[in-house]
Amino acid sequence: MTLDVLYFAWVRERIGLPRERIETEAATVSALVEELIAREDRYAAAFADLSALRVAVDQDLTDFGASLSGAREVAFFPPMTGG
Amino acid sequence: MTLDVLYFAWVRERIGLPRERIETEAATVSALVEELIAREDRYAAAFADLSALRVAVDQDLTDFGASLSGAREVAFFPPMTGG
Amino acid sequence: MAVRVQKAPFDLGAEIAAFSTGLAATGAIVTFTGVVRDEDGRLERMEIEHYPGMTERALAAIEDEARRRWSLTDALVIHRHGTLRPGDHIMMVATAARHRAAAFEAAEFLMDYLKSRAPFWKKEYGADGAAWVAAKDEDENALTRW
Amino acid sequence: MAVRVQKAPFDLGAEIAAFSTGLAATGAIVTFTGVVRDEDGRLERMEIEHYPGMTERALAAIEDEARRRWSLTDALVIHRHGTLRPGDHIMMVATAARHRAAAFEAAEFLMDYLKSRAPFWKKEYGADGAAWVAAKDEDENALTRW
Repeated sequence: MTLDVLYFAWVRERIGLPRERIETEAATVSALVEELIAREDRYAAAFADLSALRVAVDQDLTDFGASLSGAREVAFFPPMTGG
Repeated sequence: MTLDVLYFAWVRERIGLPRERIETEAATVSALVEELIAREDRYAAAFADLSALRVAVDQDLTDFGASLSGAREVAFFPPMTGG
Repeated sequence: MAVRVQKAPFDLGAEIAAFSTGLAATGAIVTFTGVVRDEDGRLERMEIEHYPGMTERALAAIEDEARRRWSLTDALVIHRHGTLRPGDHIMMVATAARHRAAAFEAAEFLMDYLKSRAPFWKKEYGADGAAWVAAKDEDENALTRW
Repeated sequence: MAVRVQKAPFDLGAEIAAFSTGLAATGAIVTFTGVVRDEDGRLERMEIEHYPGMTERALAAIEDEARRRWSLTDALVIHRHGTLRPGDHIMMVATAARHRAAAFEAAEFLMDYLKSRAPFWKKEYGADGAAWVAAKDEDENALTRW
């Protein structure tokens, strides 16, 4: 499947781009993260501590165990600091 | 001593005036209330249920046992409904 | 820090705009505004009576207490008396602080005390005649949380 | 009921004046405004990044949840992104209800959820360099009270 993968805040800065299109067969967010970490050091650096990250699938907050079945957009970012 | 006695809201309406000057030797608010009740029915009507009334001496909220020593102004009114 | 008791209307937007300007250490501003409800059309007008002199003293004392309990960068209380009609703004409080918890708590504290400790009395006039608004037990009970 | 996410400044006084007009059943209006602190002169500017699309969804969901929990006559959320400087208004929420408890609670609820559940991130630039603002445990913990 083809996924739009988005990065925000310092995740975006470490990976060096705001979004990319990825071809993957990953069944879960965790599996996708493993694929990304295997790619390059900058991904490994961004995903070094998953407890410092949040993930949204199709713009809904979820967790790293979430299924990617039918998903079109996955976003990774640090805890939000709105308000 | 001479006291300015003020009435607000329905206390004012029952007694029929907003303020009056009273010559009294009452030592406490309660004693002053007894004097007023003895005067006329309209005072007796206004002071029939003290639990429904509040009192301020020299513009500070207090209770009916408060001393009137040195007081210049006493006000009677129902519980406040500001805001 | 200011307390105003007045018969004239106040301009809510202008008051808040002025209050929110030039507060260097402020991160949070909370305002509360009391509005005359129309009570499904039953209310024609409200007359608010107060105790000149004591009102200003009581409001200033309540504001002083709020400043003592929370670290506020500013506070404002405005309360009207006289004739008010449905939709009119009766009063407002505004609080400014570094963080939101203090601004919210101080505003709620000011409102709770103002409701039961500032010498205002409301009389409502409408289709059902005229009646003094009774104090609510819940308003008196609200003070116990502070 | 409205949610707005925008780069442009908003006019706080005008927003509150408009929000507070023509609300027949409303007795209480609460507003919260977030302001950029100058941090004793150390902060030059702040850049707020957000997630277009998800931001609007998240704010609308938070507002829907507030309306489900409290009987509100109206609610408004405005949040800016882009460059902000000390003294600038970052965001505001406004709530209108019959009584003050609901208006206060709903405004605090909106703020607590907005802080930790709406996809905004702040980066501060100043004398000490640039740094992403870290989420506070106390903001996450604030959600447990609802």
